[in-house]
Amino acid sequence: MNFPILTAIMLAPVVGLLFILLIPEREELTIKITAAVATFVSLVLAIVAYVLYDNGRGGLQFLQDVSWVPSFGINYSVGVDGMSMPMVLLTAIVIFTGVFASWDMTKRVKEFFIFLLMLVTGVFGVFISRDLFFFYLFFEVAVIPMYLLIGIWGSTRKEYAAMKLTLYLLVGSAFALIGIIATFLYAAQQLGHATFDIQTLAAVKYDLGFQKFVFFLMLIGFGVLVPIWPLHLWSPDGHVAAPTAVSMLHAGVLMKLGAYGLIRVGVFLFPEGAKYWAPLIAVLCIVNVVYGAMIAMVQKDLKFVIGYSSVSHMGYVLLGIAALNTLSLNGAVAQMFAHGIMTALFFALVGNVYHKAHTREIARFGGLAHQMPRVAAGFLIGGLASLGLPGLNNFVAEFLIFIGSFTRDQSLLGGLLSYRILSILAISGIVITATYVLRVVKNTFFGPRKPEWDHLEDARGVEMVPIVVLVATLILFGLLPSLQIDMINSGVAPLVAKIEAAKAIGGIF
Amino acid sequence: MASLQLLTVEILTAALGLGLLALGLLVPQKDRRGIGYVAAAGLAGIMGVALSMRDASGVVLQGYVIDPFGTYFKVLFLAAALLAAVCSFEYVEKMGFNQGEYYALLVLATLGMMILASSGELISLYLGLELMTIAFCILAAYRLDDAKSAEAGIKYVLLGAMSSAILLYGLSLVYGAGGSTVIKEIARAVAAGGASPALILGTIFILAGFAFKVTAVPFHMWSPDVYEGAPTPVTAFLSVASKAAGFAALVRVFFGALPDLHNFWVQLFIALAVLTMVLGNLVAIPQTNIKRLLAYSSISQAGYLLLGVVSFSVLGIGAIMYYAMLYVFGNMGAFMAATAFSNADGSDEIRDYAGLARRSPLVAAVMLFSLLSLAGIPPMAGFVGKLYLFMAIISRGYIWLAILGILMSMVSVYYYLQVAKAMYLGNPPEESQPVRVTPGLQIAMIVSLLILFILGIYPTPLTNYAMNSAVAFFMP
Amino acid sequence: MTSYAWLIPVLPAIAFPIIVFITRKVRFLSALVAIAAIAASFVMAVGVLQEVFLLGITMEHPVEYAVPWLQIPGLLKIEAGILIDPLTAVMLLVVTLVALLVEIYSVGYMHGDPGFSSFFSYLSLFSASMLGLVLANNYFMIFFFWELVGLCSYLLIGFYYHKPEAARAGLKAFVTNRVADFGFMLGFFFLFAMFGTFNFRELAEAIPGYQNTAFLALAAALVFIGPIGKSAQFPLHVWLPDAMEGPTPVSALIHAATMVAAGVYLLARAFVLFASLPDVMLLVAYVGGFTALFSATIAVAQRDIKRILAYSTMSQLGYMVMAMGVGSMTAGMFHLMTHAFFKALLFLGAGSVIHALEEQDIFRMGGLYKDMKVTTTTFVIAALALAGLPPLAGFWSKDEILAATFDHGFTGLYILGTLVAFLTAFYMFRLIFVAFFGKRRAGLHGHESPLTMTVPLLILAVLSVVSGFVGTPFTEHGFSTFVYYGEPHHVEPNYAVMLISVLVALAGIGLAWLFYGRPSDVPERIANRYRSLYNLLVNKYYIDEIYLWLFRRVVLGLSEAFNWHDRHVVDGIFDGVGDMTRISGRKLRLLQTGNLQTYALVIFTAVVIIALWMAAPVFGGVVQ
Amino acid sequence: MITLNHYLALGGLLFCIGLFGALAKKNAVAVLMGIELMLNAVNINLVAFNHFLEPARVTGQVFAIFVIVVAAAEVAVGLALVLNIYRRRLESNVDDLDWMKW
Repeated sequence: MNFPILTAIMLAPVVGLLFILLIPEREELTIKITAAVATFVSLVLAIVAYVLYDNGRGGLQFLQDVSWVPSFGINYSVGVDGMSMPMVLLTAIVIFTGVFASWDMTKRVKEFFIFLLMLVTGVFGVFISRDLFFFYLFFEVAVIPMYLLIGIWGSTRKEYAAMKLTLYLLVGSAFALIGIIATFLYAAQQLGHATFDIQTLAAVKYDLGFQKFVFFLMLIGFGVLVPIWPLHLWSPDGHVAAPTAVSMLHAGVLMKLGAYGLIRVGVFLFPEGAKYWAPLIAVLCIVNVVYGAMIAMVQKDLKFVIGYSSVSHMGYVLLGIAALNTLSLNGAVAQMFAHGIMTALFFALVGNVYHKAHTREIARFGGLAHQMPRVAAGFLIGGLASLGLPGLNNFVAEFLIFIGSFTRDQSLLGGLLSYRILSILAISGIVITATYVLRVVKNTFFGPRKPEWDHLEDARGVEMVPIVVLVATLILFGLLPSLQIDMINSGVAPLVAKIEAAKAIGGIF
Repeated sequence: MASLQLLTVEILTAALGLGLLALGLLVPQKDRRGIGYVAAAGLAGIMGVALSMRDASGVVLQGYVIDPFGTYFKVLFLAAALLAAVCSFEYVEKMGFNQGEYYALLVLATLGMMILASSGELISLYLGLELMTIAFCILAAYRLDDAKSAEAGIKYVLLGAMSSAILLYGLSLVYGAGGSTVIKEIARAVAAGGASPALILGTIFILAGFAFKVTAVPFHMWSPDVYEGAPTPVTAFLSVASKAAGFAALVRVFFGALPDLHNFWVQLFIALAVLTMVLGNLVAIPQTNIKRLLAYSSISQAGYLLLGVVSFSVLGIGAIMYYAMLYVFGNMGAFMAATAFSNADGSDEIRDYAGLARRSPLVAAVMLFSLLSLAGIPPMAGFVGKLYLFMAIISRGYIWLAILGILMSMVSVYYYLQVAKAMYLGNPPEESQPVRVTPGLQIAMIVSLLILFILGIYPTPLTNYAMNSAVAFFMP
Repeated sequence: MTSYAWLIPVLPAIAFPIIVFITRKVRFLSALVAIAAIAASFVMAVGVLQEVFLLGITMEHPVEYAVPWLQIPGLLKIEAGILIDPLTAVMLLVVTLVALLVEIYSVGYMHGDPGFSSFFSYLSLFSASMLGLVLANNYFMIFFFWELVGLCSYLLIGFYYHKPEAARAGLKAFVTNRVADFGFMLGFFFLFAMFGTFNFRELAEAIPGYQNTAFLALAAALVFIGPIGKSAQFPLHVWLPDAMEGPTPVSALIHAATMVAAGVYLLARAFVLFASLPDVMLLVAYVGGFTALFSATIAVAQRDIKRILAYSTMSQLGYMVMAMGVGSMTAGMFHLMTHAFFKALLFLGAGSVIHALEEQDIFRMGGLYKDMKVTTTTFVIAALALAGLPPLAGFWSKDEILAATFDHGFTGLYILGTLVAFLTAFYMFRLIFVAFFGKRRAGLHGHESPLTMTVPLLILAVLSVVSGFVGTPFTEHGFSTFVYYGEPHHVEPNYAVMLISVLVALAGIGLAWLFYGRPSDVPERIANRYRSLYNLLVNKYYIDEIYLWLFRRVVLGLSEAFNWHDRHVVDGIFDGVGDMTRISGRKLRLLQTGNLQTYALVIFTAVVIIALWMAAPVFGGVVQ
Repeated sequence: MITLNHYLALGGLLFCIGLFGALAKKNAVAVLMGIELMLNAVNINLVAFNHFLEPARVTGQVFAIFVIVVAAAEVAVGLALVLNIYRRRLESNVDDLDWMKW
């Protein structure tokens, strides 16, 4: 396998971007098609890589190494393991569908797709990097296009939201950067040579105090992106303001960068630090789940509902990380994937409705299933995925997280609290989720036909692409989870081995 | 003769400067635009020469040091001067007179910086400094028709002279304490004699003098006013090159003459760095004039560069060198975009940038990415520079300083994005024309943008150059 | 045949996408596909039952087939598997048969509905899920399908989505069931935490030897929450009456015969867990008994034909749960089976009436027997079965429950059960006398339904009569030696119990005749006399209102508070930091006065300060 | 006996006087004169150091001469600019040079 497939996945959008730069601004259709082709290439390559990935062998595959800055041990080294491969696939699916969800974009089309492709390049880059320098570099590359995309093409307090999002993300990443530099320097001292290679860094023995400190930095840095409570506020505002494709990418993929970073850099490099801070994460994630879901219940704007639902759902991912065992980590990664697809579906549909109705206020809708049965069906399926219905991808993920954290036998706060109690609280989230999701479905799509919305057309043609692709993905991995979990487990196994090998230490409380 | 060969760059620069002066007198008024081209070509040529002798080292006349460190900075000054010259073509032509003098002063200021960066001896250091300062005083006040420009000039000349006096007083004390004006000998004397009150006091005065040049808070106060008033290309040149020269000299003096006192002066630099980063960034937030905004931003950049000094390590010097070079392109890029805009619209107000992305995608993009580089956002080169700086500082254990620095650079994103917001989110005013940019400026902007991108993604060549030079400086 | 049993749920499952994607436009084909699929399943179910008999598959020696579905080596093994024992076989037969009849019936009932094809696709999906639930060999899979039947219930209750009540009822059903599923899930999580498996057989082997019964009891109680929701037991019963907003065939299939019985089925499946825990059994028994009485009393005061039947269903489910609680799984399952037939019949009959009249209030009907002979006859047969008159099916199964309750020493519950039997007979015949007999009301003219609807009625009527015979105390090798827990035991006839229940039923019918069978103002007088009690019953003990209050005031109130907190406190803090930064910038810029002498002064002051700092040891200076 | 310290004290004093002039005088020309005094203070230092520390060499003296020359150039530029301002605003009060601030 000499073909650098991962690099190709990442560069396909760049090539598309360069082509778009050359296309005159008024050739809007050509621009869109170019973007679609570029992302389609990424998608196909990602699927090929997903299929070719050898679960039995596990570990990092499709490796490619190019020496970059030798004096600092920086290499352009890419590769995917069982955790990052699904993320790459997720990104490819979401961006591909996102392009179609933006098909009716008419404002400054050229710039839009340029920034969109720039953004996605960064996201791909993070997931395929094995080198911490490139990891961080790509991580940040995604931020600024996001600002412009939201600022220019957004809605509802877009400038405020764009700035808020950018600053939250950047401040967060600042902490992560400090952590990364500290790790690099520590490791360079221990190893005697400089390296940014994650695997090599993971082999270094960091002392406990260092681990606690750096993991905390990582927790803040990546936690903002997850988003962990109380650093979550950029996300509902950002989701609401962003244009459809950006919301999709943003909630679908960008939040996963945070969780992925937390696992890949935080837990993997600092298992003892992770053990120390895990109880804090566990407690905060309950706030995420329950508080987020309850807030979602009283939102009046469709996008705010989904925005807060993301906060709530990412809480599950955090729970999976906090529980630090095989099942829960498998679940966390699977949930990242499943939530990405699910929330992308939601945003695609809401975008569709908003584009035609020019409002997202739930109270103004009602009975939309009459005019838009396909959208209603898609939304319902998304909702069902969201509430964890078996047969859809999210169920498997949430189930694994729950059972993983539930079976973790560790008491906190001197026995006042335990992972089991926290898991029970988190599981109660499925009830709240069902309530708000179905309430929204009911209030938006069910009920008597409103003539006011008779002019709305149902999704058709290219608009169906996102709905079909995303729903199919949810169902495929929902019915055949081993397609997904076998791969994820091959990536989680070494991580868990590392966690288990780490000293048993008490948590923060 | 070997020693004269080492001086090739300086001699050529001096010759170019004088030649331009003469040319300005000889060439008829209408053809004077050509002088700019000559200057640019000359600077480019000299840069080639400088690059070709980047590994040369030696000492001329006991006190003038040619080493990779100095040559690196010379390349930097020449690059900045070249960009400033290209940037000036249209701007100066609009002013309508004395083009020969303008370019001559530009080149002579460059010569001053070169001397500053290379001098291993206090007298020549002072000479270089003054050559640079006086040339800049005139350049800052060059727009005779503009009261702001005159005010900038007089502020610069008076405050510059005061700071020179302070520096000189410090130099005199150090001379007294070390018994010599040659930096190496001073170092030897300090190592033998330890810290005397005169030496400490001298150090403080020298520090104040250099802090003035590198616009470290609280010695920065001249800079926003001068930057705002001076002609835009001059501001650009002043903000990058004079600062870099200040750092080069600062490193030479403090690392060369006073390494044994570093426990003492590092504390001072920490205080300066903190103040500079915080104040520069905070005050930049409410600015509405692009030049003033960039002035405060460039103050804050000095704060980051000071981190490299604080780290007192090879990595720190390398980081300063790397960052200073990127800073040239980043800041010059922003100023070139500002120049292009002011050539077309005659305004420096940020609100007038509304919708610039529609009127000229290139100018907007150059401005945006230059600012992002200044903010240290990947994949722009500024990120790598900041990474090195923070690495240097964290490797000495100053994690809190690094956190402060990074947080402050995130604050800087806020005000940089205010500019981006105007350019990309705003709508162009009615009946606005596309912004027309001359080909020379266009090329310069694209080149500097490309450099920022390339060095951000593939920083290896410059990293190696800077780090090797730093190593050579630290362990000759 | 058993090795192909997995096809039983798969066939309707395949019908679902076929209808959705291919035949949706052609209504006739949609119905055909759905019916063909379920018919095939029915045939196979019969085959399975036959094979269970022939091969001697018993409760102790079930057959299991499984393929791995999700595995994490060493930690988690989830199988997609089927478990076939007599219990499964009986359930398969009941479900496929009722489903088949209901689908045939629906061809007539749903004729002309714009959602005809979707209706059949949902029914197919439901059948598939329900059959999957029945066949599941582990807790995970049962939960999987448990949720899916809940989904179908949601979709079908809200089938008339343009009606706000229907949409609301669907939501209510789903959310209420979610609460229950939450408990159920925790329950089997506890089991997993204790035993590391979800598999029924493995658990059955491990549970009896487990020492920590407190933990086990907790797990069992949590698992029991599942049936409380699904089988509409108090206090999670509120969704079932509202579920009547769905099309009537749906009420018959899902909310009477099969899905609501899934809770009882789960209790039977998990009986090994409960059997060893007397405390939990007691809880089960009393929840069941209470629900039986509770809903029977409500049924007495309702006017909507479907709601009466819904409360009746709850009440009968209460019986079954009580049977489980007193330890007689056989009786519970037996009643489940017979109830499935006659309750489906009642609903389909009611559907026939509604189809003809488009009216659900029994007091606006009357004299229907004249126009709807078949419907009336079959309805009365079913009502008699429900009331428990011999020799109809309901008599035998109910009698077995009462006998078991009495025999196991639950005298209180026995009396309660007998009281419920009386009420059952009373409210059913109240319905019959008011709706089917008496005078015709103005403006409503019934007509007999088409054959597609009446034929299923007739078949079910036959079953309502004969299905009880498989389990009478007089039957050799009957139901009790087939479906049982522990040792098969033949129930001896308890003539006293039989006699009492017959008398009680007759008394109920008699009272109904006295009140409603002839013109009378007695009911009204009683209602007026005991107005508050009457209101309590009409308003279903105000349970809905209490829940609504809890949801609106407490949950939504708390949510609003959180929302406010998020928007103002959390956001306020972070925005405040941002504002502070901006404001400090605005203040700090004032230092820059523009006066060059100020600048110079600052410079010199700074130098002096530094010099002092360095000179004075107290400030950490270096110069001593 | 006049020692090095006396000279240094003189230099310091002169520096402070010059500084006071530079800070307190409102006329730009006067400010320039103050600065000249400060530079002269430096010159005294230099020459004194040279004399007392290494009388064999003339480094300090040379340095002082350079300072004088450069100061002359500085003043020339300074005066030219003051003249320019004066022509434009008809005054040379430094307090009024605050068009650019904040």
